[in-house]
Amino acid sequence: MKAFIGKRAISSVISLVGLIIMVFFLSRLTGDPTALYLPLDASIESRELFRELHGLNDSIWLQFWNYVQDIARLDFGDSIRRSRPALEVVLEAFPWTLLLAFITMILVTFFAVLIGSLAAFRAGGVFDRFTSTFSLIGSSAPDFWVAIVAIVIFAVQLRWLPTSGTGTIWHWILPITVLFIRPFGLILQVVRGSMISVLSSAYIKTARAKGVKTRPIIFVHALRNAMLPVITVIGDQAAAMLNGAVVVETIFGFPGIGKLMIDSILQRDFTVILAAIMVTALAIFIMNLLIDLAYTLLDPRIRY
Amino acid sequence: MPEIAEPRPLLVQIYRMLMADKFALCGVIFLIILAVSAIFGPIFLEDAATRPNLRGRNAPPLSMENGWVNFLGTDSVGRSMLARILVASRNTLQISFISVFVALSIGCALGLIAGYSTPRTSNLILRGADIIMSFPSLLLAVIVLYMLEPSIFNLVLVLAITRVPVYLRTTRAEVLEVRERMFVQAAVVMGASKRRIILRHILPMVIPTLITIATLDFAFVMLAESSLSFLGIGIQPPDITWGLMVAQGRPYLVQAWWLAFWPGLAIILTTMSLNLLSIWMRTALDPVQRWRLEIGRKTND
Amino acid sequence: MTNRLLEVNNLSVEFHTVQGRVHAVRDVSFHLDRGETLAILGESGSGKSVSASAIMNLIDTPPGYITEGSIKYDGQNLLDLPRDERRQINGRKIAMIFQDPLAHLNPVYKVGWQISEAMRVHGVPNAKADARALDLMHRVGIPDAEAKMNAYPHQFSGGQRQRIMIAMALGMKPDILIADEPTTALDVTVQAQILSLLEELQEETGMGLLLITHDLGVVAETADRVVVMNKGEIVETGTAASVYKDPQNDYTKRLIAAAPGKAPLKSVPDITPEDEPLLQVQHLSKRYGAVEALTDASFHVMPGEVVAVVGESGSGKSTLAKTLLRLQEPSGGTAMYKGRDLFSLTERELYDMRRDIQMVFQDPTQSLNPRMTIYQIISEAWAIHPEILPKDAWRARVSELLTKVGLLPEHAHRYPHQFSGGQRQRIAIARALALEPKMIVCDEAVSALDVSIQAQVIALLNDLRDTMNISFMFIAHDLPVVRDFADRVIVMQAGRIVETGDTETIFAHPVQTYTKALLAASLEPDPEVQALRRAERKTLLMDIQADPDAAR
Amino acid sequence: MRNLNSCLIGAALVTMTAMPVMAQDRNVTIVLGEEVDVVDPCMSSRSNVGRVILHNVSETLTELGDQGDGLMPRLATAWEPVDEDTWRFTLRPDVQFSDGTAFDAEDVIYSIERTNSDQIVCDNSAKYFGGLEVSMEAIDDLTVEITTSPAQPILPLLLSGVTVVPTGTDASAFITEPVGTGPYIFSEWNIGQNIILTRNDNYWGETPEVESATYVFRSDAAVAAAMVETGEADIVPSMSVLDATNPATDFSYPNSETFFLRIDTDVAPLNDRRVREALNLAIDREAFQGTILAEGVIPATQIVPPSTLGWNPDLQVWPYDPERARALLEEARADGVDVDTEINLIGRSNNFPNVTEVMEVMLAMIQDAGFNASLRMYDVSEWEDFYSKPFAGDRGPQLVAAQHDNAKGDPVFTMFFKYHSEGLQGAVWDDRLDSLIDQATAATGDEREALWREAFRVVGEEIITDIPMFHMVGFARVSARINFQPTIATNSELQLAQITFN
Repeated sequence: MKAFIGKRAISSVISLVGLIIMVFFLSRLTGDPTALYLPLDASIESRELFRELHGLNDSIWLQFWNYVQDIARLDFGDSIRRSRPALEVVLEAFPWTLLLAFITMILVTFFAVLIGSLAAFRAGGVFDRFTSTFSLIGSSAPDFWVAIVAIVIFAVQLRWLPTSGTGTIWHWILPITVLFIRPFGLILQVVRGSMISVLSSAYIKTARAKGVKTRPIIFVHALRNAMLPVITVIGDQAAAMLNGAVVVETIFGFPGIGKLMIDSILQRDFTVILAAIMVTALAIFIMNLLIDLAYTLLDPRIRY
Repeated sequence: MPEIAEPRPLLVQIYRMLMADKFALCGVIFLIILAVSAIFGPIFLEDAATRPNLRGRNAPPLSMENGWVNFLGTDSVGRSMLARILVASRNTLQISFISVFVALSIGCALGLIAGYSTPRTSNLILRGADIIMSFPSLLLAVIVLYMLEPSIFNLVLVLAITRVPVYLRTTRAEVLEVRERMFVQAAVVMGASKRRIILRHILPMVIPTLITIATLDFAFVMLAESSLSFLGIGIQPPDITWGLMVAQGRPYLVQAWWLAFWPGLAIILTTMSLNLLSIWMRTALDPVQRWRLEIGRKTND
Repeated sequence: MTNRLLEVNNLSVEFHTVQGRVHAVRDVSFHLDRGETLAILGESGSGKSVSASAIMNLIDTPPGYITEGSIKYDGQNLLDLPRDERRQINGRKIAMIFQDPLAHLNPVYKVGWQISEAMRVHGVPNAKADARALDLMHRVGIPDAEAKMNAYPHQFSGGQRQRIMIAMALGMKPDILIADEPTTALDVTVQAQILSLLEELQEETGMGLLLITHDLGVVAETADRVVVMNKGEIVETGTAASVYKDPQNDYTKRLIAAAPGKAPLKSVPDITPEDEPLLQVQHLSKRYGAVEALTDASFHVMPGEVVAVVGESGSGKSTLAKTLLRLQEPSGGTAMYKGRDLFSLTERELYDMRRDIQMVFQDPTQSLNPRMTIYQIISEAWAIHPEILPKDAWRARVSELLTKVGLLPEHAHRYPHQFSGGQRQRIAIARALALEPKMIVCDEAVSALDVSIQAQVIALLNDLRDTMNISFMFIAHDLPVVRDFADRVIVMQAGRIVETGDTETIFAHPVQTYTKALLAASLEPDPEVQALRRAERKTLLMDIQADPDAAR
Repeated sequence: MRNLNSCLIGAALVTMTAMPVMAQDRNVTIVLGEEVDVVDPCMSSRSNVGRVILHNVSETLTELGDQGDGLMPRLATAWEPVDEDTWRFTLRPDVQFSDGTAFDAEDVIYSIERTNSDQIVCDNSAKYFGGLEVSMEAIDDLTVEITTSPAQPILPLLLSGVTVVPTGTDASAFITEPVGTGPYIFSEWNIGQNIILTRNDNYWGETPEVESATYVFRSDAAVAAAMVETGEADIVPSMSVLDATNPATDFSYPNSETFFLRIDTDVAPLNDRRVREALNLAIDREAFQGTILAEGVIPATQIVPPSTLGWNPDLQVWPYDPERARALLEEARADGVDVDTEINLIGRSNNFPNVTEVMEVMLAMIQDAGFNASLRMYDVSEWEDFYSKPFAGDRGPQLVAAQHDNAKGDPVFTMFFKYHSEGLQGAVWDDRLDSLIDQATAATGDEREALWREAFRVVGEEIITDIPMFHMVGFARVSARINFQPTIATNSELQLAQITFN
């Protein structure tokens, strides 16, 4: 297991280095941020001063070399826009997204597994068709659209929930609900498919021959086996969410990393972009490790 | 010695199997209508779709008062929603179809290579996929769309690149499984080349799974494109896509819901049609399952 | 309580498929008494397993429906009971074990947990259930049972898994044990052990044993009475001995006739010693990491000769086949074929060699590409080796080959799943023949087939050998089949060749203990003969247990 | 991890502010459209920073009145020119910073130096001191003299944008806890979530009614507007016309922006005056009003609002006359002008609500008049490439849509940047115009006004360098429980002291 983690860490570091090189050079291609930071009528001199101050006049190779040296010292540089350490900016935003993604994925997993299992048990039945259709509709509706409609209904018309923002537990409900829909539809389908094939396997027949009741057959005997393909998808979805629940964070005014990243991209705040990517990539790496760990916990046949 | 008969023509087979699955048939009919409007819509409706009429703006839908063209209402500058949806179907379908197709082709090709070559090559390809997966797709979109132009081609490029890893990983996983199957070994024993094994034996087993993913990806790509428009970096007017229409209609949700509703509905219906079609296709492509569709044929005969 | 445990009367089961109604079981009646062993004998599709499933309420509705009849246990008609009461009978009063215990044990739970669960679901407190599970593990002969309680199914051997299944079934001391092909996938020696374990347990508990099997040998070994089923109907009933000796029904007669291993032993084949061997293998070995799967194997195959390789699972016989066909690379040794070493061929030479040496795999369902038609499967040989046949002749040649293996040319546009197991294996043989090979390696090519089909396929292979002078390397674990077909036999154990000789010598005068044990463990279809052999076997098995080296 | 903690704690304290009900409290919540990610007073010309800091936390020497009452005293009580290039300011006595230190002349000098420091990039520096050499001298504690080179006749006006910080404020980085002399103290900043100001009890002026103000950030205007509707917030200083649906709470105010299309006078066929006139005649400006733009927008004749010095009242709004436009185009064609070259309209996405629709309609109008035209919308940084020099050599005829903001009352920067040959965003190269601008920049009084007026005539009538469209309006939503009148200043500041409760 240790050797496995080591091997995974090495391959992740390779990916991360590749990622940094790509992001560094590609983001430099998106243009000079000077114009974005100074008023439109700023003079040529003050533009020059700005470039000098942020090292934008150096050759791109020198910039890269400086950056690599800084990174080696774990110094991600200062945000151009905020004049504060980029890492600090990122670490302020990241916990929000982490928590948002975590809660959402817990709920998604729970409901998708529950409903998907029940749908699979009576595959082709009314409940199955109903959930399939609705999950498909839900997951093909644009999320910003759903978000606004939800606000109009639940916050403005019914006044049950606050429109947006942070502060209380009520503020989390709408964003989580909107984020919930798409991964739920997807994971539901995977659970259903996986469950259908597991329920037809031989050991389920054994359990029935033993006299095991229906509920434990589904949730004890079948589910653990059916979870293997499911957790892969859960991992992918959680990773996608960590990389940015941009739309939801934007609409609900959530100070998460997705919004930070899109803002930084639009503002060409390179240091923040790079720091954010490093942090999320690290988080995704850890999450993938956890997924692998979950595999070994679920299935004793898998050993690393 | 009795001669072996020629098999039935492919198109006839497809037609009969489609008739057996009414859900899939509905999906196909919808998609055909869509394809026709994508091809001919812009020719006939370009004007109605782009000509503003500020005096007839935000006309409500489901009324024939403003002529059949405006049956679905008009948008914020008085253009027919119906015409716009039909005209936009060309760009939308073009973007999603090409993106998905390109992603599928590249991902599948790389996945086959990764699954059937040396661990070294395989690792290299997988690391590349990792990079793409942890590369925020928005950043990629911004880079490509700024560096180059925010054109349809570049949008396709972005959407395709971000979807490649999905196909790559699926294909590779399937290849690893299929290559151990007995019939592949049987082909090796007969002296089949790697190329033949990959193309004739492994690929046909992988394709149905990929097609299922692809149909779902269609929706994903349409929505991603919409989100890019929402964030202001997607397709730019005067080009129109459903995604852009939804994004543009969003501020009017309260006063004129139809601006965002119809294009959203178009996306949902297309997704569902494709989904039904993919379920049908999975069955039709699998000789073991195909009888389910051929039975219907017998009762019809 | 009377002696009668179970009474099945006029049972009929239908399956509603899209193709219409299929009568899987029609008007079947039988009964089982306390302490009795009843065998239901039949081939695949005979309805024997469906009957058992009906007793256990394991038929999925839809598509399956019990249309008629009654299943009486303890005076009650099970079919009239509410679902939950029915469930409570399962495992407590009537238990069942299955073929392929690996698939029937839940792979992600510890075996101890699975055994005790069978009691917990019927209200036994946890601690008591765990204690009894441990006892049962001991009883069924799992060594180091305390530790093995916490092991998972994949960590056991096939025989041990079946023992665990049995332990699980016996938890509540059921009145009836239904065993559905309990030994089919097991090695012969393990099969013998499992069957005697069942017998012992039956004596201990007095339960009724309902044994479902396709194997006349198993019937001969264990059954008091036998019910023969064919196409969903019972065709014959009687004591095991009387049915074998004096079958009334045609189907039963055919079945008994098809049982292998009854023909007189072949005399020494008429191969002149001065002939050059077709294949000369020397010091072949194959390691997987630290495991030596094949050690220093040397043998030869003459043109037109049938060489059988026998051994139990793990003996290295499949490794031998795969290595010879270059599906994996050897760790050492040579294999001279036509003056060339098979293991040092260039790509191009290997390609040419593929024409000459072909293989027929164990499971035709797996070895035929399900997405290709029969025509495509067979003609692929010529697509790969275009020099054999011009494209315009493919059609004619495919119909010729299909006819040769006993199929119809109009089948060419069907897919593999539309054929039965035996037909699929014929297709696989036709595919091998398409390349006009000099030698065919059959890896357990008939093991998965029903007895009557097995006989037909063997007959086909015999015919090919005679008419086309093809050599066969025939890998099998089933000794009676080998006895009928092979010229020479190679016995393998733990990666080594332990004995070689012509068929007559090996069967009549085995030298090695291992060979003797193998022969002793194989079951005879004749109950009387089998009864004699049983005594013989017991002494031998004791010998082997005393000498662990010989028993690996 | 501070944030994680705070949101967890927040989650725990469900009942605290679950459903904000504003009863008799004197607190207000203000929704800003973009996250305030810096709070340094020297960044206060950024509108969102200004709405928090300017005149609430930090004050300036002078203040531009929003009711047309000119420049008013704030931290300076009086100012006068000493000579051609030097101004003397008399400072308000008995003023304290919120950290307790007294305000004096050194603080003013320090603040201006800090603003111009090359260690930090202050927006205010580039905006107000670009191209100026500044030297300062404290005559006594409450008197300061500022000398500029070249002379800056409108220096007191410029200083209305320069915030004063205490001496010793970190000059090498943006500060995160600004200290000022204003009526409010910067008391809390939960990054990404909110900023809280509380009333400064030691303020030198009148004590305002509002006790504390919470600023939150919502980039979605519809959500922001909904927050006032549900009582979660009190003021949305800037929102979309689309969401301004309730006349009781939604007020429009001139936001000092002027929307126009700049014509590139250097490239054929736009180098022909008739073509430029035809473009102006092709636009039906009335059609926009009250449809996709607000009712209150004012058709523009020049790119500064009428309150600006030198605004030319003689210029007329171009009439909608497609016939005449077509005729002019034909005339030009007859003279050999290549009028069929495709003209590119270049818009900036998200410039203002509905900009896309406006551009699409304008495109259709221009096409109707017989032009061959196309439209492209670009993100701001890319749009900048078209808007600012250096221009691409092979750019083709372009109409670049832009908004221009001049609330300062003097067009000096406008004229130089937009119309001077050397101006960064100028697409007109005319010697006479250049010299007019140079003269006006140096002039004062009536002469200055007359010269600017002439320059606007040249630009708008003689050369026709733009398609002036509208003086725009912004919308603010104000909760019924408070009294706040948005004005042109609301675009850059939001003085809490002006808020009263109903």
